[in-house]
Amino acid sequence: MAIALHADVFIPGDSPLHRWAVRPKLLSLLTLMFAISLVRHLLLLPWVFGVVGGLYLASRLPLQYLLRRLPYPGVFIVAMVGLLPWVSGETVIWQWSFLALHLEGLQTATLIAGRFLAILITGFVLLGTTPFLDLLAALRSLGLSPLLTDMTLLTYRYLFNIAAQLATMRQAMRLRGHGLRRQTLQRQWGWLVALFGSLLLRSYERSQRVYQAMRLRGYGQQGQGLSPTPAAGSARAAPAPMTVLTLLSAFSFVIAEWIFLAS
Amino acid sequence: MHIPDGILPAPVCVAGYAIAGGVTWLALKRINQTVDPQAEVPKAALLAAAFFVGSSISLPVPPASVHLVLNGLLGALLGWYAWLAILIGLLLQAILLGHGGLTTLGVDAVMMGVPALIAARVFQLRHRLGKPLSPKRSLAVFSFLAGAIGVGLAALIFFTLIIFTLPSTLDRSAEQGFLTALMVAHIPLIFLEGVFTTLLCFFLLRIKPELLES
Amino acid sequence: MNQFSSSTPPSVSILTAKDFLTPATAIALQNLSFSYPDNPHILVDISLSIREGERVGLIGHNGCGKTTLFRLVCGLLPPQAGTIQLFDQPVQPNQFRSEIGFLFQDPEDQLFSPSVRDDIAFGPQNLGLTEAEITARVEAALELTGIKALEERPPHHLSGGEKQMVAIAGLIAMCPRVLLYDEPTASLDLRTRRRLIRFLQRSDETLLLASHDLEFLLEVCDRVVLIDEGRIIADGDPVAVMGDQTLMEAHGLEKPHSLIPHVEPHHVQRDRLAQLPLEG
Amino acid sequence: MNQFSSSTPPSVSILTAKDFLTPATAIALQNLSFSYPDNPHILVDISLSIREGERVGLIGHNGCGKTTLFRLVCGLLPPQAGTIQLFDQPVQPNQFRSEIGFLFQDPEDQLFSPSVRDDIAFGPQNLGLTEAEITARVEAALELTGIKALEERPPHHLSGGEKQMVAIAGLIAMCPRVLLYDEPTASLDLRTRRRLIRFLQRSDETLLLASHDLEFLLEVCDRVVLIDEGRIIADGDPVAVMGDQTLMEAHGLEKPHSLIPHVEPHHVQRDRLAQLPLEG
Repeated sequence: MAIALHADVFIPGDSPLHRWAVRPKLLSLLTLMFAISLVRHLLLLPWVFGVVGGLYLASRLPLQYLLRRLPYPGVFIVAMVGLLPWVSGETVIWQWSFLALHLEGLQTATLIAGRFLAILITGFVLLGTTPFLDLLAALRSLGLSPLLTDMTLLTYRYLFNIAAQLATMRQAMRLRGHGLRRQTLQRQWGWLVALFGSLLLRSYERSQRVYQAMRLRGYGQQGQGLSPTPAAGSARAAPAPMTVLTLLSAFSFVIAEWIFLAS
Repeated sequence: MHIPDGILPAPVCVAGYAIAGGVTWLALKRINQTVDPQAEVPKAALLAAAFFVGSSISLPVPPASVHLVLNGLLGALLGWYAWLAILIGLLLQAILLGHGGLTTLGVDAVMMGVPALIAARVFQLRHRLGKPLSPKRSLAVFSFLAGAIGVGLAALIFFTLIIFTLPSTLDRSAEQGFLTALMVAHIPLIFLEGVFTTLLCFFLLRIKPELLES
Repeated sequence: MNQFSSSTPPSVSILTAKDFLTPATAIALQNLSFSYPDNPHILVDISLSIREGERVGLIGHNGCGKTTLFRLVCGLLPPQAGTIQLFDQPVQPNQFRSEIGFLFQDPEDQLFSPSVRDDIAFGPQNLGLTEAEITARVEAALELTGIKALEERPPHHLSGGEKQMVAIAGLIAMCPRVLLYDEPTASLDLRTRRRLIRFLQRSDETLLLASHDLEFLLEVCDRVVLIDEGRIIADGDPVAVMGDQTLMEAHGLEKPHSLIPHVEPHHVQRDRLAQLPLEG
Repeated sequence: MNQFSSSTPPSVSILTAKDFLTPATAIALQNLSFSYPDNPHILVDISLSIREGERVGLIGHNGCGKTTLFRLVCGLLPPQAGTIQLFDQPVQPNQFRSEIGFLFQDPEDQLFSPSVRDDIAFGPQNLGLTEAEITARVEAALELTGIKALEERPPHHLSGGEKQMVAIAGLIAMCPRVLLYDEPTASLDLRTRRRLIRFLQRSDETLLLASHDLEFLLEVCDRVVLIDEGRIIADGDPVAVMGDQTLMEAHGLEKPHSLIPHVEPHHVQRDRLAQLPLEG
């Protein structure tokens, strides 16, 4: 793949965040993310970062984890808001010929980038302390359709496989000189269509075999499906204070936002 | 194509989740009405994974290269399952790559998935509207339309959301003009997406025609 | 189980795996035929009876119908003519029979769960067992296949040999009475192949093994069936069938080296100089 | 080519495949080492020299470093220490060298075009040849591999053995001087395996074959290298290396049956009754 899949999204540990039961953790952190997306005043950002930073510290995830995962989405946000200070707003704070930096645009860009960073870190805290399968089990227990969880599990399971297949096929192409010389567009497109088509085909054929293997082991007998079982040792006591604190913080953003709005 | 966290105002995110929830309910209802819904699950799951992986292939378009979105093709091959595939693809993308967002998951799913479902309908129309044409020509026309409509609608939703929710000093009419300009600028991309979808459908027609008959 | 193999054919109808006295007929095929649209006469009028506890090797070159036979026996394909009985119950297409397990050629196809333990538990869960029973079955299968150490690992990170043992454990956890193995040694190195041979030699179930690895079949099977162009050509003692050079060569096979008497070493005196060099 | 094998080591630097007099060194590895982050010491201080025209078998159990060695030699991986020379030119990671071809274990990994003909033409097209030259190369490769009849078929529809011949034809069309084969017999039946053996025995290129099929290597190779835990354990005549039972068993391998003298048949007297039945 263009971007290596992070198979090691989850970092095992024994922090309060790791010990937090998955269902309240998922719901509290999602609430927090939505509360952050409500923030529209720059003044609130330090408080938001205080809360999010506190969570990150409590999760005891290494700083390295953040630095490793941040750049890719980071580039995207910079590309999206980078233009704002130059095109949006009235108060010019810096000017050079036709280029003018506007205060309002800069404020909006900072706000958006700040919200983005805060939500992203909250997401990292959630994903870094919860195995993906536990997350899926929690979603299932919250009423997600078994058809959808089965499909998610199978997609996740074979994703790495198919990514490896594509990588090998591209290596084989390179060893036969692919990319050596400029080729006509028609040829290049023909090859890539065939490459993508073959990848789809191999996946389809595998899916037929996988389905047969599943059926021979009783898939569809009891309507059970591929229930995601939480990883061993993850069903620990819930530190209720984490839930209360997170929800209170989320609530504080909403209240503060409301007070700012009223004033 | 996706909108990251933090850009959209919270009500839009919530509305995105609400619509996505509704479509998911509808898709599951339709899928459960089919003869053997579980039989299609592995196929949809593995093709979703293949799409997710395959979208990393960049196509040369001198002087640059583009990554295709392929939601129209996904719709054409998977029908209602395309919605689930997109939902799962976006979730995995957010988790494994930090690409996209958790608060904007609903919005992103609507942006990619609803056009995919429309493309699926369009692709199915070839059985009825395509009759006057030869089978190959009808496949060419409707696969092109499916590919073009999938990405075209997604781009329209994307730019509309960005332009009308980002605060700026532009007035409404200027924003609309800007939107039109952006869409016009994307016509070549929409065209390429249609061409790729057609070429791929012909590849599958030759090698595995049953994949086109979902 | 072999101590019973000389007794009379069975008449008892349903037996559990443990308390039988005469070996039941595990699989009975009667005048079975099958064609694919693009490939007629894949199987032609096959009749075959396999007693419980037998270990039968299927030999023949690719496309001779071995895999089709397996798919018919476990109900993945409907026969076009003839009947298939599994323990005196006819096999209905698409009906689930927990008595039979099928090891696919590529273990990757049947390890679809995110962890080894989940994968082994998949079958028992579908049988609707209680949590305690599921755990007991998983533990027993892990133990028997010797992969207890791998239980928390995701299957896609394992080596080929480990994957295969996990796939076997997944079948064993269903407590099948018949196991079908499709080319089980194809991607194994000699060490894991030897481990598999030992495992199969100790195993209790009725085994059907399709393989090109004749030495492997010689070590595991007590009966061999040679199939060519959809018909049974020979059926009998492994050494007798595979040792018959004329028969083997007539059907695209080679007599295994271990059955060739060594009068003189037959590889050493290859005359390379006599080979005509080809133009590259 | 073998008639030169007794002559002195080469000193000539660059030769074309056709007009040499002394065999050049095709591959020279010097103190090569490689580790993966999760798997250190995949290859440890490997030095190996292979002359043009040699057919070298690599043996050792899975994970011993054979595939890594292949990937290093064709530049898919950069070595962490040591050097690799291919015809007196160092191999640069990711640099394309048309002199070398690599047959992957699964032929599906290297077949993607909608027809066999297109697939074989892929390499020559990348080399920037004219249409006439491409056609000539494709025809020659179809001829040499005996798959002329398949040229219009999609490779996706072929059998395993046919797919492999197409993959080989795709490599041959590049006119390589060295070919690396990774487990070429793994999924072949005896008939296609025999065809591959004949094909390789007549082939002109320098061959490196990694395989668990020792009988196959005995028939094709004139030299065998045994690798274990990333080190070269033995290097020499195939019969001498593989016939050394102590050596083979010490490294998880088995002496091939064709090299075992037959005093008495060694499979027949297995004592099944002595085996303890296990609880299912």
